[in-house]
Amino acid sequence: MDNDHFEPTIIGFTCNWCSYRASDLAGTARMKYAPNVRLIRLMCSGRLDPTFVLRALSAGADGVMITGCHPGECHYIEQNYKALRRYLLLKRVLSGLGIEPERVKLVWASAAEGARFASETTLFVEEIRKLGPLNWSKDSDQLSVISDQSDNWSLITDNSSEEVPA
Amino acid sequence: MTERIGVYVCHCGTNIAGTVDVVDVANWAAEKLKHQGVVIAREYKFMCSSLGQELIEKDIKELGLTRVVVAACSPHLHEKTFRTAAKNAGLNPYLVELASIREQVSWVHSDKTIGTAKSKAVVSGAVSRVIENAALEEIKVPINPNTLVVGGGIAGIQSALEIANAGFHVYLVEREPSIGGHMSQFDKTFPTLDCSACILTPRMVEVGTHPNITLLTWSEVTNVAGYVGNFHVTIKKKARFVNEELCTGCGICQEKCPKKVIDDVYEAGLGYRKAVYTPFAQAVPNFPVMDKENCTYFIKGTCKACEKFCPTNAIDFTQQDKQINIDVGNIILATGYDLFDARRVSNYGYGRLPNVFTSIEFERLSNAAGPTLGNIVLRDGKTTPKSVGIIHCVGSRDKNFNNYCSVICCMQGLKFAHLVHERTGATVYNFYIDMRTAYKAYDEFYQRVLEEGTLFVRGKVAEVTNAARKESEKGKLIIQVEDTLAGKQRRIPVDMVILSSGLQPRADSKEVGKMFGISCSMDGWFTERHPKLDPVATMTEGVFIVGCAQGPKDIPSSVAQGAAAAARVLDKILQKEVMLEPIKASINKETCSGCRICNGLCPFNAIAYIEDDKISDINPALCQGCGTCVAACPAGAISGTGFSDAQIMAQIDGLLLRNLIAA
Amino acid sequence: MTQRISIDPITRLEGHGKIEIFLDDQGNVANSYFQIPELRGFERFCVGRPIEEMPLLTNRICGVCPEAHHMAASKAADMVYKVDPPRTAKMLRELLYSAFYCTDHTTHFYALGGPDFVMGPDAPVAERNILGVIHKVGLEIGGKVIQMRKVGHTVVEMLGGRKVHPCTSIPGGMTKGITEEQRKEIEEMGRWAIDFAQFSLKIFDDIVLGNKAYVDLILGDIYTHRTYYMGLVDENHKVNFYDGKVRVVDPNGKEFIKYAPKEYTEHIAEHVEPWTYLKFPYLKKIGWKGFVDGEDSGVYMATPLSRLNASDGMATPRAQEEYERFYATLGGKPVHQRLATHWARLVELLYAAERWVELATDPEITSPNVHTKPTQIPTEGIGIVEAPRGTLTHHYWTDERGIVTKVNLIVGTTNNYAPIQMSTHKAATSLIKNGVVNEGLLNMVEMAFRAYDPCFGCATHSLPGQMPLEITIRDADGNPVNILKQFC
Amino acid sequence: MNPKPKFAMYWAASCGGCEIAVLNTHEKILDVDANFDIVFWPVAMDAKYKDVEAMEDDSILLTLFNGGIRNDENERLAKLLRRKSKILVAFGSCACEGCIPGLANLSPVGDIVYTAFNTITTDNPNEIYPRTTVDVPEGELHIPTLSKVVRPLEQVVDVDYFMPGCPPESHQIAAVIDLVIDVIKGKAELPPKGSVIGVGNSTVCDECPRTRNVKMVKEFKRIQDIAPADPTLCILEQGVPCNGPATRSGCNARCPQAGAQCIGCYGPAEGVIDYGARLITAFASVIDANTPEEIEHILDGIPDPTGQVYRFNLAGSLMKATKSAWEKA
Repeated sequence: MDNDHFEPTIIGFTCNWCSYRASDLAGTARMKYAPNVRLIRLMCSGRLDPTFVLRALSAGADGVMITGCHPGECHYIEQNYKALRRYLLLKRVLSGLGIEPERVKLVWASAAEGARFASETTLFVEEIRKLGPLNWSKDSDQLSVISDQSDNWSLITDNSSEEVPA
Repeated sequence: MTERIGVYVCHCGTNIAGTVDVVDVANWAAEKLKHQGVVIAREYKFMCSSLGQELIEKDIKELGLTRVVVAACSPHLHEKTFRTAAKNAGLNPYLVELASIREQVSWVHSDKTIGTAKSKAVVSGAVSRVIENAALEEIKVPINPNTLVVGGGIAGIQSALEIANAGFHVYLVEREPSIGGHMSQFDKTFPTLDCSACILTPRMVEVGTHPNITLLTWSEVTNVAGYVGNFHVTIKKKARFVNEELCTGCGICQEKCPKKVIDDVYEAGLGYRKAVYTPFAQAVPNFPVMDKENCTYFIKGTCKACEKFCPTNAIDFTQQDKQINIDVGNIILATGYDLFDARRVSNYGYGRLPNVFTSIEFERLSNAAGPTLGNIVLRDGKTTPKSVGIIHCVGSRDKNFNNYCSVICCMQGLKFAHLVHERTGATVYNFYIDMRTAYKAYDEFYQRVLEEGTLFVRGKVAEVTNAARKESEKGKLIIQVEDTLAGKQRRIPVDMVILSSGLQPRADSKEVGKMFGISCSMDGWFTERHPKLDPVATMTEGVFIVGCAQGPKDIPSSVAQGAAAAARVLDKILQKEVMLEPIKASINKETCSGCRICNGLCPFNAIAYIEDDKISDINPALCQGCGTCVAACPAGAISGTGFSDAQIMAQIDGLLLRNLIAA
Repeated sequence: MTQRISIDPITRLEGHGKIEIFLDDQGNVANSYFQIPELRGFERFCVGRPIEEMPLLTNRICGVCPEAHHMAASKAADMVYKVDPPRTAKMLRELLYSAFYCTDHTTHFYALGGPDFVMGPDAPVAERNILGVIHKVGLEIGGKVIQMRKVGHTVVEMLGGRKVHPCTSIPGGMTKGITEEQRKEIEEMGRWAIDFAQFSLKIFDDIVLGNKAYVDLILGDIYTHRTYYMGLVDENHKVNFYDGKVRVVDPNGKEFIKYAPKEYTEHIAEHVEPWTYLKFPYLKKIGWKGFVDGEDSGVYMATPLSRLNASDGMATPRAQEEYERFYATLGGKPVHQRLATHWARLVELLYAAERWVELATDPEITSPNVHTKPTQIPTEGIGIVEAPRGTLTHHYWTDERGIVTKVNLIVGTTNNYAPIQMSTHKAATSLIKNGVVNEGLLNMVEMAFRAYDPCFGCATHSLPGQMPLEITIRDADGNPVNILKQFC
Repeated sequence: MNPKPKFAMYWAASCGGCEIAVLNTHEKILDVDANFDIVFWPVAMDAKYKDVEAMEDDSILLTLFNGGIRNDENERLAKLLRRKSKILVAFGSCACEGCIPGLANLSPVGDIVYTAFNTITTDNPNEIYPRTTVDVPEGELHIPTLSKVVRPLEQVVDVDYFMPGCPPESHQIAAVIDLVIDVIKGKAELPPKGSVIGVGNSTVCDECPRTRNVKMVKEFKRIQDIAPADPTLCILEQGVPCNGPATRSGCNARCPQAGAQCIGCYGPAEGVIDYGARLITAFASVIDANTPEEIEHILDGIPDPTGQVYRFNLAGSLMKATKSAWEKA
């Protein structure tokens, strides 16, 4: 598909105290930004369980945006650091699964940074648009039709000869 | 059982309806989410209006709704409104979800098709989620009526008196030998120029004598346990070596003490005190303290002059630090600020050029009770300056030091200008970046100083030097500055330079914050619960912040905050018990393996490891509901109410419209 | 019009290997194919994993002989780090391995090979299994067999941490040592194992060698192939399972080559056929000449029999005696009759038990010095051990962090793929004449087959355990006219 | 007396370790033999596929199915045995979550075939690869089709119970056998459908005798860096990523007790949706650093993060396989 006409679907996780308020602020200030992100409010970025990200990606999202308070400004003192540690390891695991780590992004945004929230969102949507669709659910949904696999098989041998590593 | 869900889509006038086809959204929900249990989906002009709320209450009663989704504005605005409505109709308030299609959709997108489509997804997410919501009850905690105030500056004094006067007990803890804080060092206060001591002393005395106030000076809080309503606080009362029961504060010991010590704290290094001393005449309490490091007896083992002459045998060289444990229901932190160390701006020469003074030094110089009895003179102690330069924003609004504005420096600078002019008639220059004289009667004071003939140069001073270039500069301090109004470089020779240095957080604010379970901004000031709507409360229930601990401010604002926090505390005390949000984490004892990975994660010390059972456990009263441990438990043994895995996973599926595929 | 016969494990529909026999117009065998229909791809997905995980991951190639993979991979990992484990660590590994050998050979002889002899080749199929054996001779043997497997696995668990898929062998040695108490226990069990091994040889004497019919069966031409024989030997050319050099003797028993593990690529190559997922190893120096035996064919065998053929004897006294008796009875080295493998297996069983006690009584076995910390930059390593079913080779290349970048595995049974194909082919051709299919076909093929104790769990790291066998004979239209089945 | 209930055990793409584990219950085998009519068990006895097909549906009381679904034939037999069995147990890690062979899902199946037939010792100048249908002079030969990805049993058929472990510990197998026998005799009830059986209800740490403290890791290490490990202290606290905290209990913490880290063969704990995610947060939680640079530096100590957290569970995880495995083929 031509990526310019591809509209990414993105799940966004926000912290109740900063980034969610930032998005409220962006709203109150009528700032316009890309409509592709659908938000989920958590109490803290520290609540972000990697399972949520994996679920989103495997269920059809093309990208996931995680937002939290700036380092040192966590409303729960230091939990955003724990989110950061998790996020960095999660990215490594994702790239091991062949998923561009850029599909998951951590953005710090304080309650006052409505503009930043809006611009970061738009920016991220463009980054995902460039990466193209992930299509995970489509692929993993159709698995067990035996005849398919037989067809695939002929492909496999063909592919494999093309895939001679230089 | 399958839920019976009602979906209510709000027009919010045209706020939402302008960019979202609310009718379409409602119909879509009624049809496409039927299989999930949506039995009714309505749209209405203003859901938050009493009529809108009645609509919901009516449906709950008549249609037997078990869940409610309101697609309207941000939950931060009306979540409470609709939850209360549900409650009135007999539905547990936590079975209501808000889908924000205003802040999240209509206000930030322009295309109606897109807006409508996204709204459907948001509603679908909320419906999937609300099915997983659990009925929750708020948690009641009894309140201990005693209060701890930390810091005896003007803000802390204000809080303490307000609460004590209302008839409740207060423990006021002060690190220094006396209460009074920075204000007690000042001579005059802007803009009214009334004598600082004259207005402060009565308040200090009132504290010292108040039956409802236990005053603990020369003391520090060392540990805080417990939670709102039930804090257990440990305080270290440092040895004074003076028996407070016996001491009358007559002062003979200070008179007789042979050891003179430079007073770096109160006199800012300009004056002397004895080894046994009260920091200043009006000190409260007026018992002296013995300075162990400098006392001849402690050093040499002989002297005891004070002991010999003390008429009441109050001197006690054997005294030890004491640990005091108290229980309080609320805590007010009024720990104040540190003065910016002017030495750091080396090009201003403080510490190198004798006649460069800091603001606090000048406060002592100008103070009638100060080392010079109020005579404004150069370091030599006699020469009166003929020309004085006052530099604003020292260490403030400067990338190299502090980005923030210290708020008080402009008015302080003006005050200094006035005092110099009044007492010496010298020529005064004020060097400023911007003149900030907000608040009542401040700008009038600015005008007055202008009229007094003080010269104002707009520009950030580049350098203060004693390297004379011409005869007229010899023996003077030359101030190198770009006059941004005249647009030219100036070299202005003066006899004395005063640095109006800024305020900064206490050096130990991070540790103190951690001890009380509250956070600091990147600058190091304590973070309030909400910058506008909740400025004195913190994220930790029952812990409040007032005065400069929360950020730079002047005396009136500090006093106002002191009173405000007192009001908040009294409100809690009078309620006798507080309601805590039931958003909490809990550990399943069956599945917890005791791996202890969660133990290091809770900054509120809510998680404890139980050695006997080899498992971890969470104290719900300490838990603040951030959910970090829930996300972290490798065994999936920790669950969180309000934001459970099931709720969030369902919302993800809903937002991605997986719930439709399932149908 | 060609007639096709599928000799097909009932596992045809399970994907566990099958034999296709084509007859020409005269109804004689035109050709036969033994196919392995699965592949799990360890060579691919071990890439990217840390080298220290190879002993853990490659365990899962085969649950029948995970210990073999555990050892081969650890030895390769040692070499990757150029680290030499302490003597005690090596002894602990070999001790674990010897105990495993006892259980594995026991399982095969009693559960798989034994039934033919104990129950008699003509016993009803359903009874020709371990339970049948126990039912017949009762717990007298059954109990002993179970006991042997028990003590063997107890030692494996003590040293390896787990009964199946051990976890204690790591680059540089072992994760832990043993206490004196454990040592005593192990020694005791070892002594019991020696008695058991001798008891088993006694049974073989009584039931097999005592019965002319069986002896003729063993010596029958149908089970004879003159191939090369491969086995791991120590510096004295005695059989060794854990360490040493690979020695290959020609069909006349003359040493053909002897190489150190790191030289294996100069001597072994693998032939590919498009109709099977398994490769056919052969001797490089001679080359691939197809499925034929003799000196001019690169086909070799790697089994208990070949190990005895390739060595000059056993390193322990009792086993040495049995070794000599073995060749005395069967007319000198090398022995080409595949069925003799069962006997050779028992000789190895005795050696393993003796070695077990030897190691358990070494004064250094309880030393706490069980690991040498790797300090060198990891690069490349090869580890070879003798798996019960053939010489096992693991070869890894890693980056400087010790992450595997390339893998090569030549696994026990694979060595015997060509011989098995040949044996089945031979059985078929000799028993199918002019379209007449001899009823004995199944039995013959089955026994030829089982002598190799083929473990295709190892083979392409795909097929587990032994293979039940079914022969379907179809007419020209492919309709089954006869189905014969047997567990093998 | 009425006939003994029928028992079957089958392996798909597995290593045979599950069978050995069952044999390792030693005398228990005789109980099985005494209480069941063993109708189908390739490793231990003559197995008649046709008879299985001929059986009435649901006529086998208990089938232990081990091995993952690697090709179309595995899948067909899974479906057949599901039809014939009243109780179908996903037995062992392969059937439960894909196990080590599931790591094949890290690459396209084509790469797997390609790699296997281009090793250093493979003599393959003409780029020959196995094909499902091959013409030989005498006729046509067939071998099964490898599927795109390895799948646990549950992704192919409905599963009644799950018994994890690589292999399941023999004492757990014995316990389950006893239970089933008691059920037959009416002395016990079956657990609810979908239960994980033969396991503990917590994770490996619960059974691990090592002492544990609040964990703060400045540097991750590898087992050969610390061996022999302090025998009394938590392995993770010694710096080695141990999967114990997230791995289902039931094995008596075998590997940690043997001085090695848990590698996770018992799979996720009760109710856990994605095993890897649990380990990601477990390891991240013990990292003692706050700046991205420091954290990344510490994470470099886990050289194969994806393999580390999905070693046994990839095929059963939310993502199931790598992107390329879906796209190619």
